[in-house]
Amino acid sequence: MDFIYQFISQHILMIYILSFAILLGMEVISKVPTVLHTPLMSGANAISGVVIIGAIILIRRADATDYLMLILGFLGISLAMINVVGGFAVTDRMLDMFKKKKR
Amino acid sequence: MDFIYQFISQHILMIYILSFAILLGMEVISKVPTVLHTPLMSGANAISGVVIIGAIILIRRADATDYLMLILGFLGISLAMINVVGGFAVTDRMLDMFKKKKR
Amino acid sequence: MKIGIVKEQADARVSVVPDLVRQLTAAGNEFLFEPGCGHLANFSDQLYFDAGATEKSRREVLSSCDILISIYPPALEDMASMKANALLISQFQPYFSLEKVNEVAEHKLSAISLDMIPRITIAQSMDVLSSMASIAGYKAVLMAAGYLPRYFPMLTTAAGSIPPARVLIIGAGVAGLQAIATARRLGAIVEASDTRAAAKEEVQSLGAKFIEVEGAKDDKSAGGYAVEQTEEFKQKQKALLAERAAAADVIITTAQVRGKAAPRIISREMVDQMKPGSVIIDLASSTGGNCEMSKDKETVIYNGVTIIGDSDLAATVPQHASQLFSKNVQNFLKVCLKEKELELDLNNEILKSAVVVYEGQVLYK
Amino acid sequence: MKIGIVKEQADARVSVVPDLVRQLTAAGNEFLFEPGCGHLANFSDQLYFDAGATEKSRREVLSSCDILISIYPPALEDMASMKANALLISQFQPYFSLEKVNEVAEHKLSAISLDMIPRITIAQSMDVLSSMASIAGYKAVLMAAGYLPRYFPMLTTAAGSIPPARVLIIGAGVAGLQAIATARRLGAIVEASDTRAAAKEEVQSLGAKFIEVEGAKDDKSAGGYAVEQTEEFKQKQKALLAERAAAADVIITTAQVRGKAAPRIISREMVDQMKPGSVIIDLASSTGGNCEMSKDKETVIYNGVTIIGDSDLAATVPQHASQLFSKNVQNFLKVCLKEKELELDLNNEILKSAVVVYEGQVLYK
Amino acid sequence: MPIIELLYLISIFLFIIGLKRLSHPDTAKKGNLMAASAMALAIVITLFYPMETTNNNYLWIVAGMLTGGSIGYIAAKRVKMTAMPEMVSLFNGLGGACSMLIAVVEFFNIEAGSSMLDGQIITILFALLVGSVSFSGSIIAWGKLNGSLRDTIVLPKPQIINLVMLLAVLTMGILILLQDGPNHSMFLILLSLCLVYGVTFVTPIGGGDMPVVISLLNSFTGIAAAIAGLIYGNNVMIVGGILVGASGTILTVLMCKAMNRSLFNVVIGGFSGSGISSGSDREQIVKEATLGDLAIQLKYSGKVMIVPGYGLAVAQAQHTCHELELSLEAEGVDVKYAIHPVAGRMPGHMNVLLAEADVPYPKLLELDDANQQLASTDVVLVIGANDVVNPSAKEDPGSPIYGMPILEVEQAGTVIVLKRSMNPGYAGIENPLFFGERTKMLFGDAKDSLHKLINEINNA
Amino acid sequence: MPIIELLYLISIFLFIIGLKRLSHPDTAKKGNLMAASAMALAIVITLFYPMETTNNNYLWIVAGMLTGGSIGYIAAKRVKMTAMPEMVSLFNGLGGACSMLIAVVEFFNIEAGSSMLDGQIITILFALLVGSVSFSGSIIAWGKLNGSLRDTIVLPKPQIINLVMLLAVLTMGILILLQDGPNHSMFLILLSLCLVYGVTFVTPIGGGDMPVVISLLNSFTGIAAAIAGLIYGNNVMIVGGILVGASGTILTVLMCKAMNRSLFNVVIGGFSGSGISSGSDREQIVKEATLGDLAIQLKYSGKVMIVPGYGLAVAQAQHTCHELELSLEAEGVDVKYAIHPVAGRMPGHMNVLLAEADVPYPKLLELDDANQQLASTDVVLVIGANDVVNPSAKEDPGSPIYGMPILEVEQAGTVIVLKRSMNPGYAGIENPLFFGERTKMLFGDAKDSLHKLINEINNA
Ligand SMILES: NC(=O)c1ccc[n+]([C@@H]2O[C@H](COP(=O)([O-])OP(=O)(O)OC[C@H]3O[C@@H](n4cnc5c(N)ncnc54)[C@H](OP(=O)(O)O)[C@@H]3O)[C@@H](O)[C@H]2O)c1
Ligand SMILES: NC(=O)c1ccc[n+]([C@@H]2O[C@H](COP(=O)([O-])OP(=O)(O)OC[C@H]3O[C@@H](n4cnc5c(N)ncnc54)[C@H](OP(=O)(O)O)[C@@H]3O)[C@@H](O)[C@H]2O)c1
Ligand SMILES: NC(=O)c1ccc[n+]([C@@H]2O[C@H](COP(=O)([O-])OP(=O)(O)OC[C@H]3O[C@@H](n4cnc5c(N)ncnc54)[C@H](O)[C@@H]3O)[C@@H](O)[C@H]2O)c1
Ligand SMILES: NC(=O)c1ccc[n+]([C@@H]2O[C@H](COP(=O)([O-])OP(=O)(O)OC[C@H]3O[C@@H](n4cnc5c(N)ncnc54)[C@H](O)[C@@H]3O)[C@@H](O)[C@H]2O)c1
Repeated sequence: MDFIYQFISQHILMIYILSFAILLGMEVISKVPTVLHTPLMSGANAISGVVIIGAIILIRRADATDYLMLILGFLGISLAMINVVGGFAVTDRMLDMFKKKKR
Repeated sequence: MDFIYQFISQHILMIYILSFAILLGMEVISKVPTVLHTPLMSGANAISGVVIIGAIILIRRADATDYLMLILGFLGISLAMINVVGGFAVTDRMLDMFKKKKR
Repeated sequence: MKIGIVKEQADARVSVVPDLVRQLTAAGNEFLFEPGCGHLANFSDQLYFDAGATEKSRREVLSSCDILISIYPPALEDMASMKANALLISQFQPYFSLEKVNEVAEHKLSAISLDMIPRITIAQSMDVLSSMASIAGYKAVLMAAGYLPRYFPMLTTAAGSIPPARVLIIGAGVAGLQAIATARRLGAIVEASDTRAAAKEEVQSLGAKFIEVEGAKDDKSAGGYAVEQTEEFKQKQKALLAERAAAADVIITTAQVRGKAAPRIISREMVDQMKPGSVIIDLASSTGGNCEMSKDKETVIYNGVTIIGDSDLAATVPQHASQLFSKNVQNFLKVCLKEKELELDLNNEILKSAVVVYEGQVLYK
Repeated sequence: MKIGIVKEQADARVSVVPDLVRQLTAAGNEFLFEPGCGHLANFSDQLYFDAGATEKSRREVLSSCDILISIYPPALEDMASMKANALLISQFQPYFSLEKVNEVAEHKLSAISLDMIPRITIAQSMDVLSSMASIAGYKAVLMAAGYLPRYFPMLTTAAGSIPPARVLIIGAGVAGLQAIATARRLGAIVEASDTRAAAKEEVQSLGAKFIEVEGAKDDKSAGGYAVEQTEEFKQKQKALLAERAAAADVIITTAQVRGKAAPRIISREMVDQMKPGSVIIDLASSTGGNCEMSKDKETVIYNGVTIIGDSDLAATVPQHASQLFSKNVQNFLKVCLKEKELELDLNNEILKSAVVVYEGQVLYK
Repeated sequence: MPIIELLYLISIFLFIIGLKRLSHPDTAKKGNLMAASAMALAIVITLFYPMETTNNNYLWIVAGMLTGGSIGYIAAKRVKMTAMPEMVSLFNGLGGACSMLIAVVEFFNIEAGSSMLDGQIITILFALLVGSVSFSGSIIAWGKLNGSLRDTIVLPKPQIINLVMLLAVLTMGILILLQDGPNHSMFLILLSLCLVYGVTFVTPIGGGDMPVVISLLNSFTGIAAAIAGLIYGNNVMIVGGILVGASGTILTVLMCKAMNRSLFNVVIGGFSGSGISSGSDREQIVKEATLGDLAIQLKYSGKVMIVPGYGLAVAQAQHTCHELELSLEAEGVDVKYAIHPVAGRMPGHMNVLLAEADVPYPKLLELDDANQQLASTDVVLVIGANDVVNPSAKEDPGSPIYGMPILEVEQAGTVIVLKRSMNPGYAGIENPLFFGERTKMLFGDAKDSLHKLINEINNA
Repeated sequence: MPIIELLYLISIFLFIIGLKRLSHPDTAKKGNLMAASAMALAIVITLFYPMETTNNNYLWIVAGMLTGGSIGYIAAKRVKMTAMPEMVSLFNGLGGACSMLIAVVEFFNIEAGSSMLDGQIITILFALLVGSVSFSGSIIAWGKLNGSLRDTIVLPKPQIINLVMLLAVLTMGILILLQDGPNHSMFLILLSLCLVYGVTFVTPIGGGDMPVVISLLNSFTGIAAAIAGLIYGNNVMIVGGILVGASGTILTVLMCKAMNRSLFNVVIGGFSGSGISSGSDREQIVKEATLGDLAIQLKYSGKVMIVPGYGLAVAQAQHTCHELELSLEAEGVDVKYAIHPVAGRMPGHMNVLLAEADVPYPKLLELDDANQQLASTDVVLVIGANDVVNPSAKEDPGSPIYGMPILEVEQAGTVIVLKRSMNPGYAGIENPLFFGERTKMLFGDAKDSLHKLINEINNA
């Protein structure tokens, strides 16, 4: 109990931020038309590749000789980067069908 | 410069919160129909009476004998309370015109 | 006042229907009618009795009434038997022929010509020209559809497709507009031509196409009526219309220029180019016709094209035509019949134009 | 094959138009026509020549052709001059009278009755009943509007308001539906009555009101046709319709029961209740009429009501009627004329019903 | 006090959702209630959470709340519908005043000799600035709206005055910060300067622009509350205030847009004309309607009468008109058509059009019936008609159409006229209806306008 | 590092606006670009901001980025349109894997003997759980979609298995926390359990529900990223991850709604049928269209052909249909009508209706013309027609309508059929068109459906 209590007091601002981020995340896409579900999912998926930041931090912090760490970090960056680049690129392709016609 | 620098580092989470609150505030009302402008303004005005919280804190903290403070606090509470109660009540009246008809 | 009506001599309409009779007798007037005057328009004598009218022989009606209301002016012998200074309310068309007007003057009678009421907004409820022309336009289309050996509407059927009929309307006045509306209702493709500047918008406001001929003269002072056009314009119009006429299944012409013979717009060569079976209805035939070959009150078949000259189509819808005419009269009487006294204020804008003979004196100029 | 047409004896239509002639001659058939056969429908002899037909005298056409196509069956003397086993394609209406069919058999000819083609989706393009009834329905409304002394559409004018005409349609088959559509186009308020269950939705699909009489018999096995109704139903229908008829300006009746006399639906008492000037058009008059007072091919005026009995209104739109009829024939010939050989496969669903006499033997039952 | 903060968070959520709901007509009432509960929750939390000092002074608090609450409630209930905007302005000013008071008190609480270059003190000064400008500005706006202040007070070169005032305020603020300790007299001078600034800020702005200004001042009050929140490190104040600040700003921009003005024009331009163009010298004012307003007005009315005229025909808008009728009926509105006998350019012109669009006959009323029903009609929609609704036919014996019976649309609650311009109709005469008190014009091609209206109705 | 944090804030703003724009067709492409730039910004910041340790290992980073970036780019460019969903699923799995990796590394970084009951460690375990479930689950979904895994693998009692797995995972996690220091073998067991849990979670769910599951897993990945962000106290990871988590959840719910399923049914119910009802034993599947999809498909197509039938007449939808035509034309779509000779119930039935609605004659195509143009048509809208578009007239010699010429709508890109039910038409026979690959049904009264469609088009 006390643990939780303390945790909350320490991170109260973070909790605010998280709550607001959740609200914003929900609010911002609440009116998406059905046909955009897949592209939106794909775009959101690319954004979730933001975990790459973690992998970068991990590597930057790692010992230059700690090869296990470096390899794992390299792997992490590669995986996340596939997610990011592939995700945005695939979304872009999906969205080609919404190109405005000349009127 | 240094002052600002420090201020920002200290309050970075608060800045996040404020930014998000601004985004939310804008996002949430971005599609209001013209005819609701006045009631919405009125409702928002009532919410701005949240400053009453400050007046309450002020009084609660005040010395029980510091009559100047108490009177000023009393004044603050009264004014803010007019804003709050009057604001919500007037908004409610304005919104009466949107009562759904029986279909 | 003694107000009377007699049987029209060559018309199925009646100038006053029982509704108006009821109003007039209620106001204290005496109303006389010749028996059978409303029969052709489906108003029985009984209805007139019920409305408070008195049945009289034709002679008696004529000789005793102060006001005689009719669709067309009475014949010479009828006028002869009338009281001096009696008032005739009818359509004298003085701009077309002064003969009748002079006859009235000779018999020392007064005459109000309903067709002379100005075409202004306030007088619209008395405007017999409008109400009759409207019927004529409607009926012209029905008649054309009746004569045409083809369908009007487009039909896509298992036995092949029928294209919509093409209808060309010349003159988009009251009759022309009503014809446009009716033809469009029946599914035809409608085009119209007119010289007045306002006509274009009016035609389009009914969903039809306007055939634009440049250089039309438009005279604001003509009180809404068209004016005669230059020779150059006529040539241009002819060339353009020849093309449209060749494509048309039905042509309805209504073009009139007040006080002049109707403009000749459809020439023999144009008709030569038309498809056999096509139909032309010339509503301007009584003033000479818009079509070279049309004969007034006759149906001519030329080269497979049926050409009907009839300016009196309103008479073929006698019941409603009478009702509308009578209502126009009723509205008009509001101007000159206060309770049961006649008040012909010749300064009144409407009466100024409408009273064409006053106690034997021709006022029309 | 020698295929021929002669002038119809009492009809403005022609059974084969030049378009079809062109197709038949191109396929190697010889086509003979009596001069003037298409004149009344606006198809000149020249058009037939241009399409590859040969002009022959009536006698010659009759005596030399293998197939004779006509709107109505040829007269006795015409049949007499024909080749043995020649094929007549026409409308024999055997369900109504077997007389003609027997004559054909006596002359040892074959006969195909186009009106016996089953009313199935696949045969719709050959269905002369539909294409002709459709014209009749359209024309009936135009005719009614022509006779009515009143306007069809509603008009709010400065000279008073005209209420929309009320049109009552009895029998919402092909003709009835087309009549509904046309009357609605002209702005009338339309009500319709029928006994088939599907009719309600069909009537409403044209924006008209359906008068529902409960207890109608509907026989799915009748191939879409109506069946005779019980006495109780007839009484109910009568009561309801009497009310609607009294309010109507126009009644158009199209009710038929195949193989039976047309049902009597509009009685004298009903007509007595109608407003003078109203119009009844009885499209079922040839089979006895739906109206008690209607006379086939005659116009009767009863008590101010005009009653027109005419089952052949399609003939009054001869050009398009001929065109559609001919197209029906063309589609039908696809079934039995392969290139230039006749192939009457009596197992074919369509031919099974349509061939009523085969080489002198009556197949119709 | 995590529990407090979490409760505050709930209150903030309620504020946000309340605001969101306030921006849609169907949910607005509930949204208002929600925001009110959020406020109640925040107040209750603040009243009772444990604090270092124990002398809670609840008596004073309750007294203040009762006083303020009852005044506010009674004022809100009593105010006339038409006077609501000024009431809102007044309320808003009081909110600002409270922020101002807090700033004053907190400044006077600063211990002598404290360092002035401090975040807390800057915050206090900001609270003072924003709160007092909002206060005095709102009071001026209130006065202008209720007529106790003349609208036409014209300050010479208002932009320059405002610039000077702003500079003075800032300079004074910086001066205070540069002192060695809290300088009370300088502070009071600053206070006065701020109050004056509020006055000079609002005074030059015209009456027609007042709603925009109130909205702007409202967002100031929100910001002031947030700044006051910073003084106490109170999250609900901060976030609640910022919410109002942000949404108030957006709302202000939206309002400007709706009036076809830019915020810049309103505030800096500060011209004293109104946003509404006045017609002729006879003081005739044409009010232009906005689509959103019309849509909601139509949607929420009980009975609508459509008066079609020649313009309907010209625009070929019959189908669109029928569409509107159906949309409204789907909303439960009773829609009728009033057909004038001479509407259009041929007898029965309107009948032809409306029949084509399949408008059922019983919906068409003739002149007399229509005139009888007009008094009980909420909204009249005049679509391209002009002469047939010209009241001078009734009122002005000199008019060329005097005596012609017309559709007496002015009897209805609101008249909306759809036409392209102020051009006269067939008879060529001016139509006083267009300047009527209850008339609003929607300029543009009728078909176009109707289309937009339908769209708006379906979205609203 | 306030400047870093502010830059991160900008990146977050870009993410938010990007997401917002992604949810509207007109702005989606730009939104995607915006989100991508946000990501680039975040990466650049992270790469270069000063850190305590100086061995930046940039070589490794660049190598990783180049490898991953090129693989991702090539995969995205090469993938077929139809295989995109599975590609997204794969990508998503890799993102999850990265979180998982981070968790593993950070756990192994914990110094022996540290207290385990610590926020940081709990966070690591959570990151492991969510990341690995998302990873293995996505891989399964990918396999199912690309067909390498059979869809019909049925686990016995999947709910119970999942419950057991969840309990096992939680127990293991708690056990780890109760140790005196980081227990690596227990951690690896936990990792395996989590991976297996991902498998058992997705396996029982049917192929038709895969899009929903991918969306759900996507929101997991977002949450995993956010948790990983907590480990490093990195705000852009936290907020970016949470944004995806929140919007992904909402999106999942919306997708379920669009398919008329509940999320509960999809996940817990886990039945292996598909969300799409299969018709008869002949494996005929009727695809129901959603309004939103149709609206956008229509709006963004170049050429639309409307095929009216008896149903249009029954619904009296001619005016509404014309309205749709106008709405589409306003969007620049070329709209035509294909009129079949026997459509309706009387000769010329469609002509009467469309003339009433004022559809111009040149827009009406006859059978032959229409059939020629259908191949170049993007979308065919069949409104209440049935027999006249029944391909068995062409293909099935046994059909009673064999030989009748029909409108060959299957040639077009997409066929949308508006009718109330699967009932046959006049001829009483089944219509294979309705089961066609490119056919979608929109059930309901035609007028109603058209109304909704117009509304959707005007809003989309
Ligand atoms: N019914 C008949 O038989 C007949 C025959 C002849 C004359 N008249 C006369 O015509 C008049 C009829 O009265 P009314 O009220 O129907 O018509 P009106 O007085 O002529 O007014 C029509 C109005 O419609 C507006 N308008 C035109 N096109 C428009 C468009 N596309 N979109 C929106 N508005 C449009 C015009 O204003 P903007 O230009 O500003 O848009 C005009 O003021 C009467 O004066 C009557 O006497 C009637
Ligand atoms: N044209 C003629 O002269 C004529 C005459 C007689 C017969 N026919 C025959 O009629 C048929 C015409 O083909 P068709 O394709 O036009 O019609 P159809 O084959 O009869 O199909 C009409 C379809 O419309 C649907 N529908 C009915 N009401 C609806 C509503 N309110 N909203 C939405 N959909 C509705 C029905 O399905 P749901 O019930 O599922 O909604 C039905 O499947 C042909 O078989 C033809 O032979 C034609
Ligand atoms: N009270 C009113 O406000 C009122 C009522 C009815 C009619 N009007 C107006 O009165 C005017 C006359 O209407 P009308 O029907 O009696 O006209 P009309 O019978 O005199 O002529 C019929 C039409 O033919 C046209 N025409 C003449 N010469 C032509 C030519 N060479 N080529 C083509 N067209 C030609 C005329 O412009 C007119 O439109 C119209 O402007 C009408 O709008 C006004
Ligand atoms: N090939 C096809 O698919 C096709 C083509 C055309 C018509 N049809 C169908 O054929 C059927 C007959 O059409 P038709 O026009 O030749 O019919 P018809 O001429 O035989 O009869 C006309 C109408 O009168 C109705 N009727 C009969 N007795 C009645 C009574 N007592 N009261 C009221 N109404 C009565 C009938 O139901 C019918 O609708 C219809 O169902 C029609 O839809 C099918």
